[in-house]
Amino acid sequence: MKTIYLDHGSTTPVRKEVLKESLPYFSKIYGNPSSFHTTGLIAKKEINKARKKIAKILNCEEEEIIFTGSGTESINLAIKGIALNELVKGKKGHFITQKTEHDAVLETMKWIEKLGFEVTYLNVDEKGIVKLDELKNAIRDDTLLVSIMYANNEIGTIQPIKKIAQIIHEKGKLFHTDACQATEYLSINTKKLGVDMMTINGSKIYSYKGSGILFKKKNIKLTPLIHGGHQERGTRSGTENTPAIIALAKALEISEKEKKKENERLTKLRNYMIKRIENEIEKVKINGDKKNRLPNNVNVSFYGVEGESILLRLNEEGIRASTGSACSSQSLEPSHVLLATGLTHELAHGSIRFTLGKNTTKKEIDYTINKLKKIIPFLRTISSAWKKIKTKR
Amino acid sequence: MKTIYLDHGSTTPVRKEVLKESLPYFSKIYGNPSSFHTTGLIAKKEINKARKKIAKILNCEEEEIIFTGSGTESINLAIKGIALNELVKGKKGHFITQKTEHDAVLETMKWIEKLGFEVTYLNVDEKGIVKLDELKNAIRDDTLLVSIMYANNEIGTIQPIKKIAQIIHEKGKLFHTDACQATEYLSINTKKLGVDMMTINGSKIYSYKGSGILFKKKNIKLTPLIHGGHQERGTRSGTENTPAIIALAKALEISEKEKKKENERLTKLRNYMIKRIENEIEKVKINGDKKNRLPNNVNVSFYGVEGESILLRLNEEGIRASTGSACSSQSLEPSHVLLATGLTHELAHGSIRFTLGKNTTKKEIDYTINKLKKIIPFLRTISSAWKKIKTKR
Amino acid sequence: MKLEGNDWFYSKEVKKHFMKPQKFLKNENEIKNFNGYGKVGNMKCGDMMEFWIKVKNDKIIDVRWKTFGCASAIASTSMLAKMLTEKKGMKIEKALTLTGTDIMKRLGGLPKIKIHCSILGDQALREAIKNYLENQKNG
Amino acid sequence: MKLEGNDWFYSKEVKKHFMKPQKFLKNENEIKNFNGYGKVGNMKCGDMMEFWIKVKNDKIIDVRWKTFGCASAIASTSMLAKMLTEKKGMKIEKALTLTGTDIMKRLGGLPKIKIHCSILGDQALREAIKNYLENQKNG
Ligand SMILES: Cc1ncc(COP(=O)(O)O)c(C=O)c1O
Ligand SMILES: Cc1ncc(COP(=O)(O)O)c(C=O)c1O
Repeated sequence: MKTIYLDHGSTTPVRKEVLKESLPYFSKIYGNPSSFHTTGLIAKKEINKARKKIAKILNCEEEEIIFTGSGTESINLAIKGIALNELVKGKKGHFITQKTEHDAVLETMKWIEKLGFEVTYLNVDEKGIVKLDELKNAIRDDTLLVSIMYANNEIGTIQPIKKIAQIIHEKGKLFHTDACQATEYLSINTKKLGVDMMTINGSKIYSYKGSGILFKKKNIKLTPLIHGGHQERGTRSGTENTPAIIALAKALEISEKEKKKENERLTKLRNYMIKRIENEIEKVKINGDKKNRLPNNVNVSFYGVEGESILLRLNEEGIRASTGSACSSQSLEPSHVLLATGLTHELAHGSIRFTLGKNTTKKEIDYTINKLKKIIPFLRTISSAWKKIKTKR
Repeated sequence: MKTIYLDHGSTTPVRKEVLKESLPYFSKIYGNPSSFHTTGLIAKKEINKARKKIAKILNCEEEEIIFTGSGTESINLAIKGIALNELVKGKKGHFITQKTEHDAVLETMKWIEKLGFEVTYLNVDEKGIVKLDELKNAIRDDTLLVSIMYANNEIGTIQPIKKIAQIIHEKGKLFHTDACQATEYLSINTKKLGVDMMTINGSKIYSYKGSGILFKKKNIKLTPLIHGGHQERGTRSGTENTPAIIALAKALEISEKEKKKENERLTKLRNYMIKRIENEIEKVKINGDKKNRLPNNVNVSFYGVEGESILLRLNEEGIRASTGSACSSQSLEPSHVLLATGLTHELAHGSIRFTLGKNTTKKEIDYTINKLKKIIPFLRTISSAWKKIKTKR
Repeated sequence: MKLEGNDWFYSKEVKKHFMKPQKFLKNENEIKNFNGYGKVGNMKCGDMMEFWIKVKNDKIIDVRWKTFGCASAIASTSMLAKMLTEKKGMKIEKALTLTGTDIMKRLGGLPKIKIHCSILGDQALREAIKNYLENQKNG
Repeated sequence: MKLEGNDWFYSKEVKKHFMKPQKFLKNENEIKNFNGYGKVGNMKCGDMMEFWIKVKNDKIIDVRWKTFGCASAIASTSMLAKMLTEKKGMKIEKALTLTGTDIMKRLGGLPKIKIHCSILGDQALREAIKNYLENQKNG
């Protein structure tokens, strides 16, 4: 059976061109970039070239790019790097984020709370957009950093980053954005966005797992999470991961080149999928914002059925998706993102996320819809919840 | 010109078999191991298999293996993980290490000192071996962790790990060892060694850069450096780097199989190189311990000449080595390791490290010695320091 | 979710019952053939189950069910239905002794995290038996 | 060490002078032909330099040197030797105005971290001129 991978929000395969470009750096151009000989120098020069390419794409300076070991690490570095600056001085302070962030942000915030920092978790509206007046009011004199994601990984909602940056900068505060999901499809011009720090994730942009970038304006000092041999200007030690860095540059280059066209293509496909689901399956709810939405994201709740069941039956048909149901996670609570947008537990349990990708075709979407049109009614037939829903609403 | 790579202590190329084994995990078996569908499951299962293989080699349980993004990260996690446990409780405590550690340990220790922890830096003898009675006396009631490396990266000195473990455990304290350089050549049976935590580094064992392992006994709780999606049992979040993990397992498997033979082969080659240098070049000093020494390490100081000059002239002949001279580092001080063994600044400046590897041949060593026999006398001819040395000693 | 080392997320038996559930209520008209009914769980927790039993001479001779829930919830209800009816029915006494563990065993095990939340079947059954007994008393 | 973007760690000119240094003291017997001597730096810092000059009619017409140090130290001394002697010698007055920056320029630049530590040549030269002038006074 052919696999229809509609889970690009979880991770992406490495692009052929990206793998090809970076492959020589495993066993041929393998020198330690810090070594003082030609074998090291050659690696160093390639890393410098990669950094230059990326800086151009991000519209920033080379020294503003820190290579890390994942999106999660970049986020931790941005937040803890600021918090620990204060801690070593014996001081504390205040952070702001919002409720639909990825666990990489939320768990990090929870931890710095344990250290004595205060954190405000802003609410979002029913589309998942942060409330700007709430943000404005939340900023305090001792606010050290605001971290608000660019686009949400579950419902695809795109935040008004420029406006957010403006509000934060009017109060003279710093702004980090988690752009893990946005990188492939939206502008990552840091100057235009007005961000002070931004996280990029290799594993979401057809590049390597275990690779990430933290863009950080050069006037910002961060306490490193990883101390050692002073690589990345001392902000992130450890021998440079040359293949992963070369891969990141190539992946960003390709994504930048194809962004506009791919965004248009996927937006059409996404809208087509949403429309067909809405038209051909009764009692569904599209989660998130239909307009301010990642072009590859379809998140839908099916009344009266539970997400894991749908997921596994789709899986049996070769279709890979994900769900906000508690049943496929470690916790017993359904998606904190869906709940934050005001969804009932019931509908959160019944949600499925499809995230399309560069190889996704209309045919695959049609196949998926056709399978959904069998799976959902069947699960509703055996569901103890369906009859009431069907008749009530 | 053929390259003679004698800098395996800095980094190693990825082994052909390792690359081959892990290559499918970039673009084919690319699923997110946490995903709830077959694409993710397949990746998860392979990671589990790799973990099992490694656990067998380390003689530990699977859950005692944490995959990280580098040797440096593992070390940071081991030390800060313990320190931050206390910090969130508002407590402090005491750490012990020694002066010839890698910067990953020393810089981390310096940082926790800033947070209010106390650190004892033990002395070493002229061979680079930690003084056991000093260690015994240094352990205090509030000592939280002792971190002493298995084998030194510059001079190759192997520490008496079992004895060290015994002393530490007699006082009921925890022991972490940085085994980055030892892994390829020495026993890494954690039970026999008696270590509580141990750091392994992909980039030094013909595996991936940007990959590492922290072995950690399961009763030890560590505060994570990287919070997020609860991977690695919550101790190290971030999407698992499947290719790097598969590669680590394969690399360890091969190294384990070839360890004994390769250790013997390299020991012979190393002794041959040392003997020829001592016999054929006047006024040299072999640094470190001639017996308790990594089989691939030759560290030698040449009186009257400076390391960087030697290094660059060797480089011109295609030979890659490294030096403890300040001139090839970011700092103005020569190697802290050589100084800790009591070497004069002068001799530390004049040191060269050759670290042999799996492809190193006797012919390459002969070629290197022949070049040294031209380079050293020439540099001495133009050296302002040589005449006095030659006549005085 | 902890994986059990097979090629699917759950055991073969769970997969079988999840993909081809047995004895669920296909048609509302069937309800009238049953004389005991139980319902447990709720939508908020992601698991809700209804159970109908047909008792004759203190023996459960047929059952139907409906479940809103994940694969293991569906499979465990289906398995319970099978266990109750496979040997031409089960004595009420014996049915009352059935536990989640019994169902789980027959399913070839479940991931740890699933055990407490998805096996509502035995509870729904107990409710259905209770309902049957009350019906007997009242009617 | 900061790399300067070429294929070697240092500029082409540094490499040339490092690999083929000019006018170093090959033979102790040559010393007697020189009438000024200077020495700066020390072994502890990793750089030590000796400089001999031959002055005739207030003009430096020949030089020799010895250097213990890294590639840039060796190259910069060699370059200084070349600068002093290339146009049939250099007037003492002019030689006294030479700075590390002048040498560095001729070398096509040096990594930042190297600048302050490896260019001892101009200082050694000044010491040698001072010594020459004192020799003149005394003798
Ligand atoms: C928005 C967002 N942030 C951060 C991450 C963390 O990525 P990783 O697990 O690759 O570090 C993800 C990936 O799930 C994400 O979608
Ligand atoms: C003994 C030792 N520890 C730690 C490290 C750090 O390794 P990495 O830079 O790959 O994280 C090294 C590598 O230089 C080492 O030799």
